[in-house]
Amino acid sequence: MEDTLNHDEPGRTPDGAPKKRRRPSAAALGELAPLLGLLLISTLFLVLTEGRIFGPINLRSLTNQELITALVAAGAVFVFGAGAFDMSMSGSLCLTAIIGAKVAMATGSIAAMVVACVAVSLLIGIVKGLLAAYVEVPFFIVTIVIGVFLGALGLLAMGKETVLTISALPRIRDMTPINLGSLASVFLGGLVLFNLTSLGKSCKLVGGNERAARQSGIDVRRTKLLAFLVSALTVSIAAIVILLRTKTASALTGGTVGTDIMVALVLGGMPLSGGPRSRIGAALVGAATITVLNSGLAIMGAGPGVIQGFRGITFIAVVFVASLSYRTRLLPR
Amino acid sequence: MKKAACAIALIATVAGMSAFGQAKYAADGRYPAKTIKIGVETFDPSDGGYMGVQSYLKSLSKGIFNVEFIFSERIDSAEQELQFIENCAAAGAKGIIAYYNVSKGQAVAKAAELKMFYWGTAEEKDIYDQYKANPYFLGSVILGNGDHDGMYGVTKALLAEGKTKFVYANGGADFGITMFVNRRLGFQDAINEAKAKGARITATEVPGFPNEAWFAAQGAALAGDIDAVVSSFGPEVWIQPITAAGKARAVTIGSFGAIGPSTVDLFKGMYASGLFSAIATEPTERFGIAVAMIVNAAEGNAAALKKNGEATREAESLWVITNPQDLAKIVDFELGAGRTAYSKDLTKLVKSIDPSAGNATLLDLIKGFSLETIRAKK
Amino acid sequence: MGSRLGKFARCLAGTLALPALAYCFFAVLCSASGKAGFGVGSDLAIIWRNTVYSGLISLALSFNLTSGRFDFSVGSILILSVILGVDAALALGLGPVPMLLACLATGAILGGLSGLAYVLLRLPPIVVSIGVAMIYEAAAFLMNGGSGVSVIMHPDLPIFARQPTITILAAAIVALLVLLLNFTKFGYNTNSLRGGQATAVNIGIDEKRNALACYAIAGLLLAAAGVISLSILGTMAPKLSLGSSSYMMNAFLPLFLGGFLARYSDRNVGIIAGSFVQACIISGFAILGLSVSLQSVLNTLIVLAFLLFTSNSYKLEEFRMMKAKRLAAIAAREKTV
Amino acid sequence: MAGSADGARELLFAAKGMRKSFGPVRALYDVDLSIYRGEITGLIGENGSGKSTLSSIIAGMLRPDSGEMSLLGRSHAPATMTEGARLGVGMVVQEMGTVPGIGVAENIFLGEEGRFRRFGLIGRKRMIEAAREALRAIGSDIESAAPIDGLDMQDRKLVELAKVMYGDPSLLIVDETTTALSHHGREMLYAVMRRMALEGKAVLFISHDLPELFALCDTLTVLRDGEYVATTPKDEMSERRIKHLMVGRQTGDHYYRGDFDGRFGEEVVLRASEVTTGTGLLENFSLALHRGEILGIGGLSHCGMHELGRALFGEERLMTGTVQHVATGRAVSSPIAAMGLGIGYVSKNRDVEALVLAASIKDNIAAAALDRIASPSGLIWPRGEKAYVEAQIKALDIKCASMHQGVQYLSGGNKQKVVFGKWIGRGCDILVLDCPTRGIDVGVKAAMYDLMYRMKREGRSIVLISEELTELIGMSDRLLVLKDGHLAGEFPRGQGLTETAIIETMI
Repeated sequence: MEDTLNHDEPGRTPDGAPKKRRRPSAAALGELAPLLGLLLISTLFLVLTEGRIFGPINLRSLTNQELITALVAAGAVFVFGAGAFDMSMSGSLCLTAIIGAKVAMATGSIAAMVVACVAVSLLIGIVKGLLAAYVEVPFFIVTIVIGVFLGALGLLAMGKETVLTISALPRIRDMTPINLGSLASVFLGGLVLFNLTSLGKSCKLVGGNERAARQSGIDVRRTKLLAFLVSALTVSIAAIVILLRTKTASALTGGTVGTDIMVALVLGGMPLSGGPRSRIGAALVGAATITVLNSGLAIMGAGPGVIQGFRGITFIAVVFVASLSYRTRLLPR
Repeated sequence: MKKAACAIALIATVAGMSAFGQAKYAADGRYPAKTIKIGVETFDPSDGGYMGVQSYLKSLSKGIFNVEFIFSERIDSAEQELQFIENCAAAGAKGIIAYYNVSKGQAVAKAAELKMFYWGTAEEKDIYDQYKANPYFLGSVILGNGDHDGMYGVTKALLAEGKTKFVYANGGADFGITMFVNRRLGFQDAINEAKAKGARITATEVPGFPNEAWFAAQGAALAGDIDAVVSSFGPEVWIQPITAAGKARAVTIGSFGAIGPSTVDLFKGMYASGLFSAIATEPTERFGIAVAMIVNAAEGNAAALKKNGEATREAESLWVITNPQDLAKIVDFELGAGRTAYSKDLTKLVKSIDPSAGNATLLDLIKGFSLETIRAKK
Repeated sequence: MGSRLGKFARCLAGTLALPALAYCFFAVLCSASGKAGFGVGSDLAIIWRNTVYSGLISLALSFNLTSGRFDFSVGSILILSVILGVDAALALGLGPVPMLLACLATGAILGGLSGLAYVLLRLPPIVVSIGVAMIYEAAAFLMNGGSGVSVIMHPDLPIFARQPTITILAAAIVALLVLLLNFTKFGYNTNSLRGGQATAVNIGIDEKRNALACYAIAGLLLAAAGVISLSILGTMAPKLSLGSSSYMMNAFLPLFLGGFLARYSDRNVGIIAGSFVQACIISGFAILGLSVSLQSVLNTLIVLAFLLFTSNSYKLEEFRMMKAKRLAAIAAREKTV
Repeated sequence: MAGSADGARELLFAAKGMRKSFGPVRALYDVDLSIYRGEITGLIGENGSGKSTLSSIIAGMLRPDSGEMSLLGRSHAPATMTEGARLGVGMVVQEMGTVPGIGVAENIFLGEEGRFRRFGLIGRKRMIEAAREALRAIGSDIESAAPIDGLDMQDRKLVELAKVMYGDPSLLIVDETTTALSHHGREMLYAVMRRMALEGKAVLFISHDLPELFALCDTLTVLRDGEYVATTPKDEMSERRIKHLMVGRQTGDHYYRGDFDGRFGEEVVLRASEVTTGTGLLENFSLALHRGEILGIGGLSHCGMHELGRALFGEERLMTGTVQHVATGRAVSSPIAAMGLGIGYVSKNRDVEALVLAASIKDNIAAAALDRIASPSGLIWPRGEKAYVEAQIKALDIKCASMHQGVQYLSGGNKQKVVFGKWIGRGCDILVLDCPTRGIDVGVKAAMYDLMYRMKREGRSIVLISEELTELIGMSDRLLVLKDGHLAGEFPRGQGLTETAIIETMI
């Protein structure tokens, strides 16, 4: 039985999926589906909101709204790309913002706030990275639990305060330079780091097949740890932007960013199991799609229930199209 | 100097708009002819009190004002609040009614920047002082410190009934939500006042919102020797447990609550079964005033209602209902014939409809929904 | 007969050891810190009520999570099935038990639909369930204009939180599950699909039908938990923005404890025992008066510690085996030299 | 042994003109096979001779390209193994076929639990009882109520045998199962096979172990390179004759090295001393690899040679002993350390351990050289990466649409070239190859052998682990044979070296 069965010729691929030559159109559809999704939704709401969604006022606010999800999602591409599943982004962002706000209120200096945000976020990133890389544990469930843990720590850090307002910071008249600056720097940095450095390539390979990556001389543990540090960096940038823009932090900061980035990455066409098909662009396209969707629905004034129902249906539709190119015989787990 | 110059310029443009301000009604008799969009911001769309406001505003938009509301989804963080305001601007809204505010002055500044009239958060003195001159800040009708006074009034009513052993459901106080922290302060002030007068009062807290831990805390509290429950987020989740614990007569409930179609017969039933002592409820009519003020401001006549050019900051106390009679009167005012009459009066605030509209009209309307006025009605 | 009795006694002891330990630990801790009332009289009733409530949610999770399928729509099914079921019951003037059956049927249908979406779209369960949760939450909110459902005016309906009905309900459901998992083809298929998905499918086991059944059973269990919550509070309010996923938070510890205790009896009984442990922890914290944030910090640490223990316990065995091999090799070397 | 006295042998199963090929590789070509009632028919042949393909077709695991089969007089073409079993053909294979996480009884009745249903409920007790019976039937005392995970490899194989026997097959196929069994287990299997014959049924027995075959089989059929060679009756069976039939290589295709000059450098480049691995049977094993040497390692598949390969690359946890890179004196402790010392490794199960299937050819080849192709600034510019990969594609003549094509869509041969490209690109001077040419078409095999020879002449060293004796004899300067984790024999390269001599030590 030894040689014939292990043939890789036409017949069975290792995971039992019937291997059919992938028609180029299916591959192309898979790659372009996210952009198609974004285009579709943009035109849909262009019509429904009689062009108001892309009017001068709203265009700038669209970038504001997309920013936080895009920043955190960009860092998450490294973590999900390396095959680790992180559901604790809300908790991480919340704790980072609270500590940053406390430091800003105590010292009144933006520099101190920035340092505090980066330090706390990197610390959280290291803890998660070590757990993912060195400890044998169902990491998926652990991140949910860690998310709750970090949120609770944030609450404890708040103490009696309910909302921290940083009056010391000067009111920044126009946030756009900061928004665009941070968005551009994170994405350019992300593109270079993910596509042109050994870290990025290692993330994709580890996500694709961890054993094969280890046998190609890639330090799997170091890759996972670094992926979490990059993600922590973008979380700290997001926290800083939030504090600069709103001057407030509370136990509810970062509210739904945990699920928003997952929705964004999936709408951006990135498989949540990671691997070579991970793209930094998925974070940008996905965040844009979800923002246009939310903004469009809000502008139509459809009321909270209808908005969320519509978002659920659109989400499943776009995800189905994005994953058309990857069908397995066994139900995915 | 710079501030004053830009204020004058704004008033000029706004005044210019009102040059042709004679009253124009839409086909169906609602005012004004062109639909005005108003954004309504809340922290939790399924909150009982907010749903009462929502149904009141919808009734206004059917009969009286040609307005369309953009109701927000759940808003946790300052980020989401600013995003909602930006979306309303994009939708062409003329005004924002803030049922909830987390980013304090940022929200007012953002609305003004996007040329929308902001109604709300005047109770926070520092924000009010900072923006009272801004033409886009309409201020608000404040219920004093509504949250604090509501719980304070309810606890006082229970103390007056001789209650001494309290359980307090603090809702979101431990989660740092300002509204619930103020409500807890109101409760504690009333209790401490009674203790200062020598009364022996015990008070245990049930933290958070219903989940397994809450069931345990509620059960432990109800098992103890208690005679009163004060809830900061609605009485519904206490009625069944108290009856189940066999303490229907012994323990009475004081709570925040919303007078609405789905809760009226519930409250009447509770009074009948001796379960209820006091309900603190925020009159939804102040949001009717808000709609009228925004419609008026959208036509450039905001200044007419202002006292020496400053945004409105009038206080009126919220309703603390302590007996079935008051409840019946309030219900008639809130839901029955009283509502249609009051809604009609609101149009007096719109200068184009009633040229004599002024600060006095505003004060009369505010007085119009005070508990004393309602009680005085037959 | 002797050995079977002995075996039964050993299994019983194994299952009850951990719960008894947790109960005594908190009883001692509470009385030591001067807070009376833990685990006696009404507090015991509360502990048992929470045990059944969290246990049912954990049982629902166990049918999918153990086969690698994470389900976000757990909370939203719980809420929507009760709202729809009770609305129907009130409209038709049904009694408590028909209401319960209406809710259970609705829950099974909603769970089945969620499973159908997973099977037809063939997407990873976590992704599909986010979409399904959003839709179910929105539907629950849009029913009755967002005010959810209330049975306060119908005191005859919410009878499922008090003794003996809660115990009967729990016993019936656990018995049904034990039966399903250990004595039906569905049960055997579920276990074989979990362990060897490829081998089982090759043998001809229909994975799609099995997945659908798991989702439907999970939906039914969630509806049962929902009815208990309704019976405790008298109302069921909708939640939005995936707020319903908070219902899952207390289900992980019972699930993992259940997996650990399954060796003494069966996974379902193990989960109920695990849920009793958690209920003791929750009541203990409540009586000790810990703040909400401190409680969630401690709860998460307990779950993390247990996860670390279970997923690394095989290493001890492996270490022992390796050591034996090393000694054998060295011994072999001495012999040849 | 129960051939009826008067020679009237009744035909139970017949196969005529069986053909099967996997892409360019021809596995079966016009093979006929007849199996008679009451007889144990032996089947033997080298790796790649097609014996497993034939047995899989009969059992229903594979579909033939062409050819007719008949069983018990009826035409036989099972689509799946379940259908094959229903038609009366049971098969026990080498790989693990049991499902973890459930019990022994559940494994035996996997998919057929309905058999024990009484008024809707499946009686577990009755199933356990029936399972105990099935196990008794094959002479095993394994506890049928126990969980399967508690059993070692051997007992799990016996559970599989019990499952097949419970189906009461009229034809039992045993495909190299004995290698997974210890002596006690084998005795049980032999007893079952003998009883099948006594009961007038039949057994098709595939094995490498000649003494075993001689003891049990009534006839022994030999296959070579997918073609039928001969069938020898019991009395004519001798090792010499069978081995000759197995090997009788026409002198035609000698795509191995032409020379017989087995010399290599004096300097030792890699040394393993007293190595015992965590998994597998390898114990206290030592070897020295010299510069410019092709060191062949042969043996049956469970002899520990695969664990040795991983140990030499630092991917196997060592219980005792060390693997040392002699020139630097450093220990080969991990794949990263090994690669730093210029060691490359081609794993046996290529799609699981050597390639990231979802990634492109470029990503896979560049994966092993991320440090090499990075510019001084640490960035990997596409230009440099493409040039590096292009060189490998050209050097190894990888047939592909473009370097961005996904590896999963390449043929087996081209995939193996990509794996080689990973290590050749890095310029490794020590290469550990584990069954590098398995399941690869002849053309690519020739290119691989040519490459190995060229590397030897360039002074690089190669460890060639293989289950194909002809390949080992054809390519290695020195050949070590392993048996049950220990060295069983050493053969220098030489004209006179024949497979028969090697098989002697291997089995």
